[in-house]
Amino acid sequence: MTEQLTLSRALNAGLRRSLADNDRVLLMGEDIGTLGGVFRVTDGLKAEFGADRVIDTPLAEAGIVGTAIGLAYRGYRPVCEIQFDGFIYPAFDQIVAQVAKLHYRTGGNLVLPITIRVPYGGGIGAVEHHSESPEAYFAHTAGLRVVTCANPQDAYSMIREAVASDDPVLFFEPKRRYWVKGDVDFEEEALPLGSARIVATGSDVTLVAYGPLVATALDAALAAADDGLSVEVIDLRSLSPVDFDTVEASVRKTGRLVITHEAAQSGGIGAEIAASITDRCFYHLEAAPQRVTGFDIPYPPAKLEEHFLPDLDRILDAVDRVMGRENSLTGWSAS
Amino acid sequence: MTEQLTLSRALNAGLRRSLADNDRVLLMGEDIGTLGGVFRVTDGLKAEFGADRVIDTPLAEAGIVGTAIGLAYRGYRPVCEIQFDGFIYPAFDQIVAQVAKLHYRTGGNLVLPITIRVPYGGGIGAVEHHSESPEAYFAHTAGLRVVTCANPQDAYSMIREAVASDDPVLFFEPKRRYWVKGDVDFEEEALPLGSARIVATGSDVTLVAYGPLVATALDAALAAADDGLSVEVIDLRSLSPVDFDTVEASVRKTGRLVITHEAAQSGGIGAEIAASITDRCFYHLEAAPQRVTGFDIPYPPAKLEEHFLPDLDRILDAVDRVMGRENSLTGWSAS
Amino acid sequence: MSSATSVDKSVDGEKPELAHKQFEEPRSDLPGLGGSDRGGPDERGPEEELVQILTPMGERISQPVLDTWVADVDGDQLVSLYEDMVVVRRIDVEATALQRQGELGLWPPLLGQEASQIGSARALRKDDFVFTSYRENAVAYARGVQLVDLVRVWRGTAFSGWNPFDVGMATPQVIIGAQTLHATGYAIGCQKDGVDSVAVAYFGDGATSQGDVSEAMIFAASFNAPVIFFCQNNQWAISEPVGLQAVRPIADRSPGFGIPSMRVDGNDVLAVMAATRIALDRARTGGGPTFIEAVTYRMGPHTTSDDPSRYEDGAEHEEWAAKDPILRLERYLESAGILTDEVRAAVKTKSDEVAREFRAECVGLKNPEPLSVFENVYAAPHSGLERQKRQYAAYLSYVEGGTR
Amino acid sequence: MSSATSVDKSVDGEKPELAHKQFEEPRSDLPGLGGSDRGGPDERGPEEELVQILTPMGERISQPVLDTWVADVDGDQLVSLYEDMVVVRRIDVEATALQRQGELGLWPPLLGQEASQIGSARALRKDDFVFTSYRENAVAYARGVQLVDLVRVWRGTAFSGWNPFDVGMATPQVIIGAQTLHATGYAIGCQKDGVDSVAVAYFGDGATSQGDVSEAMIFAASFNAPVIFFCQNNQWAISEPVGLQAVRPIADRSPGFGIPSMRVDGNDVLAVMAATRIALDRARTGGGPTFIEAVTYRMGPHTTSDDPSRYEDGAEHEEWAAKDPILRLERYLESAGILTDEVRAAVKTKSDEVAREFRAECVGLKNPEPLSVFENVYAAPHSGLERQKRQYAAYLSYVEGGTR
Ligand SMILES: Cc1ncc(C[n+]2csc(CCOP(=O)(O)OP(=O)(O)O)c2C)c(N)n1
Ligand SMILES: Cc1ncc(C[n+]2csc(CCOP(=O)(O)OP(=O)(O)O)c2C)c(N)n1
Ligand SMILES: [Mg+2]
Ligand SMILES: [Mg+2]
Repeated sequence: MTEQLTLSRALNAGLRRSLADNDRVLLMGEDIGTLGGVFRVTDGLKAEFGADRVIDTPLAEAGIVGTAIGLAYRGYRPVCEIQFDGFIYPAFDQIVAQVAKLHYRTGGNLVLPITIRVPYGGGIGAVEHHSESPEAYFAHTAGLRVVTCANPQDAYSMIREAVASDDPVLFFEPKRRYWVKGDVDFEEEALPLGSARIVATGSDVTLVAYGPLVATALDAALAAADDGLSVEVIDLRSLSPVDFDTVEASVRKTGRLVITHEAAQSGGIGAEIAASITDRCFYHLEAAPQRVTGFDIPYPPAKLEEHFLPDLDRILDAVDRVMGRENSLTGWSAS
Repeated sequence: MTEQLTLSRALNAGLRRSLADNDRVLLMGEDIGTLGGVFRVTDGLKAEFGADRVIDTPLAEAGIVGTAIGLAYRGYRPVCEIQFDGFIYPAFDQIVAQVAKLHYRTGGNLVLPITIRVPYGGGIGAVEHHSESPEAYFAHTAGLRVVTCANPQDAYSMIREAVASDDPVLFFEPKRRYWVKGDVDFEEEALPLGSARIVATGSDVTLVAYGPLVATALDAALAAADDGLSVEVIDLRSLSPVDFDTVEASVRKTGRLVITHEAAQSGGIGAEIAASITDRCFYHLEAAPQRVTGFDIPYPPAKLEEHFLPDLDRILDAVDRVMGRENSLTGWSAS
Repeated sequence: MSSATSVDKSVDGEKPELAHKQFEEPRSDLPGLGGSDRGGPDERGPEEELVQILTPMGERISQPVLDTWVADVDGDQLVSLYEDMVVVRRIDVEATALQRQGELGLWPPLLGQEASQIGSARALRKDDFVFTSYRENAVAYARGVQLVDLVRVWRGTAFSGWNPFDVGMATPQVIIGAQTLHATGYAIGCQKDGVDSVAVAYFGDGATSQGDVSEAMIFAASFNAPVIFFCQNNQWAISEPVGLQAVRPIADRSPGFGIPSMRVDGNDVLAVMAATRIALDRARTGGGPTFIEAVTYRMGPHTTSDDPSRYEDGAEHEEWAAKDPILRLERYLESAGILTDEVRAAVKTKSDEVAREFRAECVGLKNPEPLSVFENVYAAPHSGLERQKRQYAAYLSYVEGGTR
Repeated sequence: MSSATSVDKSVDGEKPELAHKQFEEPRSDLPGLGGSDRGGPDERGPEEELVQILTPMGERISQPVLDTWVADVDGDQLVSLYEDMVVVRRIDVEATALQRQGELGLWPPLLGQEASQIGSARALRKDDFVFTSYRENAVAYARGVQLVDLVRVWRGTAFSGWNPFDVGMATPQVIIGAQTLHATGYAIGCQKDGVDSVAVAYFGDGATSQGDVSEAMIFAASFNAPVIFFCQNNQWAISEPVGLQAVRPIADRSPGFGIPSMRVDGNDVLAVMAATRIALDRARTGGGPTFIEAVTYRMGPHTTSDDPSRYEDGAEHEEWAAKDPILRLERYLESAGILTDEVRAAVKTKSDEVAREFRAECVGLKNPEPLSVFENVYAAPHSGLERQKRQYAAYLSYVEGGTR
């Protein structure tokens, strides 16, 4: 059965299904119950499944994740909502020192099927701490899986896979895409959680994006086509593990790689992809991989966010760079 | 005046000098006063400068960093000790959302001359959470400076520069090098905080290391010399900013790059260096940059740490790889 | 009426002797199991035992401990407090309208919390320093923040409306509870500097659940820091009622950390002011930290993005409307013959003027320069960032050059 | 004497009616400023008002509330408790020696805390679940952890000595305070499952400063979770005295969160057991969380790496030596005629055996396989890690192959 849903409603449907399928699944977080979450992702679920399974918690992120760990000890599968990206840091210790390490620490005896949902990214004109992209911190943390969806179908399928995973999953939701609609096939055979997807095929350049920027990348591919360039767009979907086999195969074909994300450039996901693909495809690369990312600055005030966020023009400029065409750096020291 | 000191005593001397030079400098942390710190880095400083300036705090890392921010508002220059690497995460929110961003947030009106000292890294046979290398988290965080010393002279000079910096500095101390002695010239003209140093010149391969692995890298360079290879070793010293000009100049000369660190490979400092140097030196590279790092696993139990930590042999194997010599991956799929 | 607006907003008032008795410890007479209250959950209603001087009906009642602390508050000062409350409510209404009209991205209304904010902030001295959350626009106003500076953050032109050191107030803190540690650190600094300035942390009822707030109390107690923990319990943390954060009155929490507390009617501007003055006096004279729970109500939505109809109970809302902080002061001033037509008119004129100026300056705010995103990340140049800035500058001129 | 060792270690004892009175709330008679204790720092000494049944001299005193909760503890059980305490002290001494001999990397001695740990752990049922810090080796012993499993972590052959689900006890937590949230979550799970199992969090006095511990109390109170917060106040957090973490007795903190507390003599095994049983009964019967402060003393160094002579006061140490938990039980058992020569000999034999076995198994522990570092990072395969494992395996055989 297929239905047109916003990404937010698709997540809602995926969570509903997860709650229905397994009575050990619990949702917990701030304002997720009666209010249904500030983005309404959990709308109606408390009414349907009861306050015992859709739990409004005290206002403390370490508390949410820390008690989720205790619930996992008792065989529960908690799905924690962090209200906004910038509020995950108080839970960092519980995530990085506990959630990520306890399976290892207990010699595999404890499984931690904990999903941590994080609305993330900018582009919604928000105030401070509401537009962050903290995914690289978690992708650098062994023991976690890190995924992000870019469309309603994946939102529905991936949240179910995340909840069903026996490993802890950081589930990043591109908040500026919450209201974008798309078809959702509730019975679709989902791709495995750790896999990327080629969302546009091409032969000149491989363009890697994830989450909020997949749509921008697709727009860029269309615009490049007008310029006679064939751009292959990969929706990464998983940031730990990264599906390097898919990216590698594409770059072996195109010889050129552009990566885009909103997070700061230094030490971002783009660095890992550039480094790993350079290692895997050194003799196939026609140009150095280019990154189009947020700058190494705190996310700026709303009226300046367009000067932080990668957009179509900045992506095309990088495409021009890997193609050896005229670009904003031409004339700059060859670097 | 030059003296032979351990790295730990050199830090002690640098902190003493900083306290003497500026009465707004304060030290704060767990067990740093009467005990002098679990590594004795602050030994004797409470006796010398008083409990008012060398402050034993309650056992709460967020509290330490958060109150340091308030002290910065009043013009103090707090130097916080985090007892071990693995205990920095409870302070992550105060560091990443506050210390890193408040200068930006206040339009530059508030300066945060806060130094956060972190004994880090493995190799001492310690229990869990006592051998971590969390530097990549902070290098990915705009607004922070991240540095690490590798020898007593730098320990002395760099801690003074860090304390004197008007920007917040994460100061990583290679704990397994605390007891290694070296000459310290107390009047040495120090390199600027953001600069790397070439510690061995060479022409075949550039080997980048920092903190605990600089000594290992130098050993590797010596061993390689026996094999007829000339390895240039760079002590990075600063992880934010990275002194890419120095690394670039070296790689333009050698055409080959190996990077080593203890932190997990995915998203580590090595990824950023490989990506940036590939971008800057694409046409000079003879081989893909190689990383020799910790694995993407939680730091293992002490009896297994040798199977996590980069060592001389693993570094030489990577040198063989970039030289196109026989190596552990020869015969593997060319990737 | 100039006297209504010329009162020194940072007057510290007289200092009658602190009735330390109020912090005395009751003892249990139960054998062996601890002398202080080691009890469990509490059955008292949210309003039981509130300290109050002005009833909702505007009667001034006698509260011996507090009275002495506001004995100096004369008619002019009362009018000035009244004016401030009216003006900040007007600003709040105007800002909400500006948000509806697309001029602001967001606004967190303080409707209903005017007495808590004005009563406390007006008790402070210029050299005190305030660390607030995001809802304390009335505190900012009382600290002397310029009108236009109140909206920069919410319009999205800056993260900081003002220079904290100009007004003795940090800019809004969005990370719940984080500022309580900053205030504590600041207070420790005051102590070290040998000055009698005081740091004040404002935060909400929801914030009390964050570990940072407990840690702040621990540091404050250990170092006997001159800090006031001022909690506006407005009964809600977005959609969550205070009962989810605390099963006992919030004011019961700090004593266990060694910090005495007061629980005041947060809609009673005089009680709030008196309690704040008691706490300030303790802090200035080496008495250490104090916790104040100002019991009030968030009469508006959490922010302009919120829809309280999804969770709020209409009857509770009505009940609190009857306890409006401005109304009760108005009634009192009327009965005391202070609120003359002349005063009323002056206050109206003032708030009209403020609203006009506020709106005009808000809509007049220009967007900052693109390259300013790179400013003030660091105090000294950072080579990595400098490179990004150069490249982006080149990009901007390239794009403007029309090549792309 | 087999009866000394055959007593069921998880016996729950009889359940005399809970004297709820002890949690009743004292009220202040101060006008207007709150009914419960809103007082400040406390002047009481660390030992004032400790609940005690056995004095340091081994006299059994009457404590009506507690007595009923240990009325069932007969001579055999007393001997069994005594034996456990002697044995865990022996293990502790042996482990310290093993560390000195290079067989262990580190050891955190529990010397002096035997009564706190044995008294509480022996009150638990098998289906209860314990979340401890790193010093609770006696708790582990009482939970039935195998001797060899006590040292794996400290020898560095594993991060986990045992399977938590085999013994109802999580493996040691090094991040101070973190486990209190895990215990609270576990307790919420018990509640949801409709079982009357209880979660117990052990932590130190220093831990109470961590935000996590306060958050755990908040969650526990809000959800009325069946969890016991068992704080061993051993007066030190490495070199920091408890006074730096808390200016009032630690047991005074939880009531403000809505969690009743007890402050017991942590060197009195019977008082500790009684208090734990009271708390367990509350938890099992829907009464929610309880906080127990067991006041004791860390007689050894923080760990074998520590040098307490740098900070500890010899006189204080002497004072506490006189309150030794084993000595006092020994005196009592002697005076009651229970500690016969036969019993004494049996206990000695047992502890000798344990020590021998402990040492032998410790030194016999083999290092794990190199490639096991890659196991159990994830429950399902992770492509990135699989690749690293393959490459490292290739590297190891390459190196073994002698090519390098
Ligand atoms: C660390 C953190 N978590 C969550 C949020 C999201 N959030 C913003 S306001 C709020 C409720 C705060 O309630 P309270 O402390 O009572 O203050 P009030 O809004 O009532 O003034 C929440 C959960 C946040 N800003 N920071
Ligand atoms: C988050 C964290 N910070 C610091 C440490 C270092 N540390 C280990 S034990 C300890 C003292 C703990 O004292 P307490 O809680 O009283 O327990 P005790 O050692 O006395 O049993 C400290 C500071 C740690 N393990 N974790
Ligand atoms: Mg509130
Ligand atoms: Mg202790």
